[in-house]
Amino acid sequence: MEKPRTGVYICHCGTNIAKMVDVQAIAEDMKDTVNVIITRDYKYMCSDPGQDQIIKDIKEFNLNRIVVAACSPRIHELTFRKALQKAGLNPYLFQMANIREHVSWVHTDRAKATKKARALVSAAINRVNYHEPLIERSVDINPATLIIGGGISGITAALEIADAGKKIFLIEKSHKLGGHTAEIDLTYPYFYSAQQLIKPLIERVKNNKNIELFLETEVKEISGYIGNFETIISSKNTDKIPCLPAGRKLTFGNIIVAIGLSPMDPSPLKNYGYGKFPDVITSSEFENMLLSGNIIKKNGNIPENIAIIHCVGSRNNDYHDYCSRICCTVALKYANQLRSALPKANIYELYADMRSMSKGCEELYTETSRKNIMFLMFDQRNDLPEIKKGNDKSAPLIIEMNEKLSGETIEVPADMVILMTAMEARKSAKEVAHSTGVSLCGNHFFIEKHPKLDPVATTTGGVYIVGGCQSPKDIPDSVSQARAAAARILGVIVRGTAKVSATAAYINSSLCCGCQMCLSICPYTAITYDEEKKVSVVNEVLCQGCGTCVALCRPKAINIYGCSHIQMMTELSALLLSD
Amino acid sequence: MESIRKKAKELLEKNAVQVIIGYGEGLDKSVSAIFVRKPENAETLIFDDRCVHNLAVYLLKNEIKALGKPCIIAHLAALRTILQLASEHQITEDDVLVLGVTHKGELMEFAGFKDIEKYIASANIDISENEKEIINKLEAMTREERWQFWVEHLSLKCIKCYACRAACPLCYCSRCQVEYNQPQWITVEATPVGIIEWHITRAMHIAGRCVSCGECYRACPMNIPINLLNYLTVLTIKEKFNVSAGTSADLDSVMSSFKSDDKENFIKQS
Amino acid sequence: MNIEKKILKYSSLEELVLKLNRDGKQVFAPVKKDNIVDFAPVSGLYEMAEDYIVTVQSAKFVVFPNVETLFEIETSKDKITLKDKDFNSIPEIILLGTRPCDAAGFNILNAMFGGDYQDTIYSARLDKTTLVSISCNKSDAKCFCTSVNGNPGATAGSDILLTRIDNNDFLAEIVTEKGKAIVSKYPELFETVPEINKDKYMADVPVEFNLNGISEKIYSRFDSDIWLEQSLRCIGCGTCAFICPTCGCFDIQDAYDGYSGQRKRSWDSCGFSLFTLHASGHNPRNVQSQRWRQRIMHKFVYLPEQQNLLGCVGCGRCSRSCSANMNLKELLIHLKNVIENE
Amino acid sequence: MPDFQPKIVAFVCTWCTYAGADLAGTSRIKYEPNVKIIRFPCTGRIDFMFLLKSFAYGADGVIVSGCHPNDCHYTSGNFHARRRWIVFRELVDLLGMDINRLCFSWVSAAEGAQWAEIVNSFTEQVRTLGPYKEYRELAEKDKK
Repeated sequence: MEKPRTGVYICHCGTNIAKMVDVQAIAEDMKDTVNVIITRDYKYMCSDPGQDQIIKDIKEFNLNRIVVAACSPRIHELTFRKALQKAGLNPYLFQMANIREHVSWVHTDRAKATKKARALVSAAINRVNYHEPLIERSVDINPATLIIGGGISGITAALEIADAGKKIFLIEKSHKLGGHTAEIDLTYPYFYSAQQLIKPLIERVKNNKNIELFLETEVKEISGYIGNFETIISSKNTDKIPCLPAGRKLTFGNIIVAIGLSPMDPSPLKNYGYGKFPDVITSSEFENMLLSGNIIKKNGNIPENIAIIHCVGSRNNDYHDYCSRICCTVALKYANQLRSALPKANIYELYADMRSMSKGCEELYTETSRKNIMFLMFDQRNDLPEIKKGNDKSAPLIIEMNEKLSGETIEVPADMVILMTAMEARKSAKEVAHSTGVSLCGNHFFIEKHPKLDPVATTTGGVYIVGGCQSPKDIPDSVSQARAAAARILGVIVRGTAKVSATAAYINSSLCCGCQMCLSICPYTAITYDEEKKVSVVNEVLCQGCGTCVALCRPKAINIYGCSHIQMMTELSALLLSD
Repeated sequence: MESIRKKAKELLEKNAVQVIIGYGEGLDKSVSAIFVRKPENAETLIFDDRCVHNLAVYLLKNEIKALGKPCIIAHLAALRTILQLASEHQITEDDVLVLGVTHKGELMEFAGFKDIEKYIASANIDISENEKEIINKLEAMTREERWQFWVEHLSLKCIKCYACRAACPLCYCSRCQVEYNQPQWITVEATPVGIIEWHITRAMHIAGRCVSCGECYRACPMNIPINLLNYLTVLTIKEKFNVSAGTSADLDSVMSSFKSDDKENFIKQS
Repeated sequence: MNIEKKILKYSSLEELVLKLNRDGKQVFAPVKKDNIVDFAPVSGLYEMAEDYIVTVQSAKFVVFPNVETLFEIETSKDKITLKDKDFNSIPEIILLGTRPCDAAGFNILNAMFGGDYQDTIYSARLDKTTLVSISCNKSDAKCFCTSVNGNPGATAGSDILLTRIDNNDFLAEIVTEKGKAIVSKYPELFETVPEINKDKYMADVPVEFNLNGISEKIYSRFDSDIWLEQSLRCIGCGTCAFICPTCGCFDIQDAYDGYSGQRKRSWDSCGFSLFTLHASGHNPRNVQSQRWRQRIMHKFVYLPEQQNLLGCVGCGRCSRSCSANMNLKELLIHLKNVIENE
Repeated sequence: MPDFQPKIVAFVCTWCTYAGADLAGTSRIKYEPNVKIIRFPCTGRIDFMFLLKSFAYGADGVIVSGCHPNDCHYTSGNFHARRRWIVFRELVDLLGMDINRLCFSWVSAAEGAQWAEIVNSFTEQVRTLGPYKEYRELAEKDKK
């Protein structure tokens, strides 16, 4: 192997890194490290000029190793690898040091932060000496796609891909398609009928020969990897799917998770008395009323004083920290629908902050506020309204609240209260996450690969997340994600192959003692035993590069590209010995 | 003893096996492993209290394999070694004829490995009370005392002759990790920390596989109780995972298997 | 050769140990610890083991330590700095209680390290080492010095040879200049005596075989089955070579952590399968019988041919420590018998 | 030793704890600067030798962290790692190594705050223990 000639680039990230880490000093210090040819610091390494500088230097100084100290490699490793590739260098002759997420953003002492950053950079420089050119492996793509969830997101993605002529397996847990969209009346902000939106889509799904639909079906275990997944599905109700008595094996190349979300049960919020007062209802229950065309109280009478309470369980530290995003605008929609249906009724919107932000929604807010609706503001963090039993017949419920704008304690009379409940992750999210190998965030929504740059992909190749299972969102956002994921998948299908990580285990057969423990430890059955040569063999396509066999192997016959023994030991020793 | 000789003679005469791996008299009341290839030499086989060595170490030696099919005189620890080696795909039932021998010298014939498993299931395979006591004593020391104990016994004494490795029937790797030099994980030579790293490595590599035959300790010219490290892993693995090595030819290796509810009390989580 | 003889009273030997320590010498003597007797630094004679045949390890460590740093390196960008061995760091050592066989072993090592190539570190260590041996009044069945040209009272290799005589006193034979230097430095401790015949204080080590003149015959059995037959039970550990007073084979290892490092020499053993493994994967001594043959040939054929020295001093350490009971005396007798009966 | 800044190295898997540490960063949670991370694909990849070598190279403490049980990106790497740690920890404890200098944890990609908490509490713990002199001194002798 030719002698390493390393270029080291320290990123300021504007002031994100530079304000806490002395980037110039590190760039200067690293000049003295063995094999380092050039070091530079620069405002934004990931910008075009930043990347161009690397490319230029590679050519000018004949560099064959690059170290970039910047943000997390989970964000820009790929960016820089591509830059290396552009310069004609193998993209794996590269190592990143994370001095933003792991240093400048989390530390407060500039000297200590700089010292830590220096050690991380030094470790990367030493380690990269042992990097080897790796060839990314490509796998063939099975053109079929599995979609889990038959709501608006799943349906949209299914149609998008099926219309392009590719096979879809659409799995729906319930007995019907349409999800939440099929359960609502009108949509905001333009009051289109949801039914008129969803029904034709459902018809198209049913009639599309490329879509195989499985109702009342759940996915348990999925095995395989991008391009080559498989699962066995079975249904509780075999009548619906005659082909499925004992389970059926499906094979597919990509997965879209579109399991949506659920409205929260507001019973635990005792101050709202849900379950105690019959006319305190949830937004979903009210939506059903709208759909049936009958806005009536439990006693059959028409309500006269209607209060809509926002943020029930959302933005509440005891329940869900996050904003459920759609409820404010849905509440405005309700006010409008109520005003049309009951022109004389008193309508109250009890809100914490009005967050009606999608296209056309602020306009809806403005318009609604002209329709004789009473907007009352409460303090969501410290002082929630409380519903009590009233004495008046026309106001059997009294909502006690401290109105924030006026500063007064008031009592709002009501005979119907609609709770805008939080949207939360499905109970089944954990199970689906496990079977698809995708991580969940703390509140059990699925984690996207990158929050800004790759919001529908996941860290597991071939698995995409769309719609409400990623975070609460409305129909247009769900549809956008669905179509985005579909486009991603179609792109992969058209290519026919996908690149998979070059990180794979390999076996030095002269060291292998044939104990075959690696066979049993491999979660992908990627290792087999060659009876003739008496050694284990790795199937590099099946291997996902976890490295568990590598650490197990006693004679160190197994090593792994991209995370080899010598690379990790060098990184470790430099990390500890350099400071 | 007579039954062993008779059986050995018969096996050699029938050519059912080509070599008997057994015990014989050495000089000065010592015992040596002997390799009997002629029926008339079966008379040299002995078995008594002195015959403690685990002869299974010879099963994987190429020069012994070259002699033909062996019959091995195996005491309890050797029987367990044989099953463990089988579970690690190093030997098969066809490779070796096993003649078990109880501590009283009674001969046991087995129909196959399954039969050996039955015998082992009925035998006491616990670590001896004596050794358990030493481990308990060590555990009762303060941490600093334990460290001192091992620095004295390992760092200051071990000469890295690797007799422990050579004597261990489960150290069969053709190339040991200590001889791997990209990177050089452990110093080949006897350096103070290198010695400790070596013995931890060996104990980790033997973990879940050690049948506590004690051969490593017997082989150590410096009398270092290295077997204690291995015995601790035996006890830990029995206690935490309820597995004992060398009890089945189909045993899942402890360190390459798991249970999703394996118990521990030290991993932090919220 | 006229060897000067003195009497060293037990109390004088006690004092000698104290004085040597006080004068900055390191005194190593057999010490019993954890059931084994091995050389260790002693500050007083009371620490020395009373009852031992030989130590587990030989005394070669003073001139040929298990691990020897040959030189150190430090690296910085574009620069490698070498630091030679600091000979001043080598301590002056008095080895007390070596046996005549141990002392004889030094002559063989000297031939290896001081032959065609003079090993400077070895020589520096040897220069600073004085052997105050004690002849054997006891032996065991593993001993066979008399069969390999030695005897329990041989002076060869020692600087001073002590023999325990009556009243716990020692007869001191002052063999070399280094020995004389000790006597002249501490003259008050050494008393002159009339002629004493030390033979009656010697252990009885019968001559059981004699290999003189048969090295050619051994060599002619190079392809014999005897090596396989003898070594079947050998498990290929390195113990025999590590504890042998005359085994001088070593390995060279470089230790480097990215910043600094050392080149080290450490004991190796021809019994290890990797000893002769080539980088190509080829191993000229691929099986244990070939390695066993090498061990015997080296000591009993090659060294006699090259250096006119028998490579074994008959201390019996290898036989005592071998877990596979490879008894060298037994195997040499067997070898001789096979050769002579053919 | 109030000014003692322990050297701590953390071996973490890229999918959970590394991402969790990234999240701590994006959330701007402040924590002690003593812990330096080395990224592995999976806790299953983490050879026990890395832990030992850390001490030889002068670490005062070692953190090993990965995905919670059942959340392993590779389905079972963390379960195998757990077995390895159980045995390793018992073993080095018998040897008299200081297991209070070893911290094992499960930290998910969503647990940025928990990561900061682990770093802070373990740094404090090791700071109280002081430098791991006895091991380092022995390691220094290796170089002689």
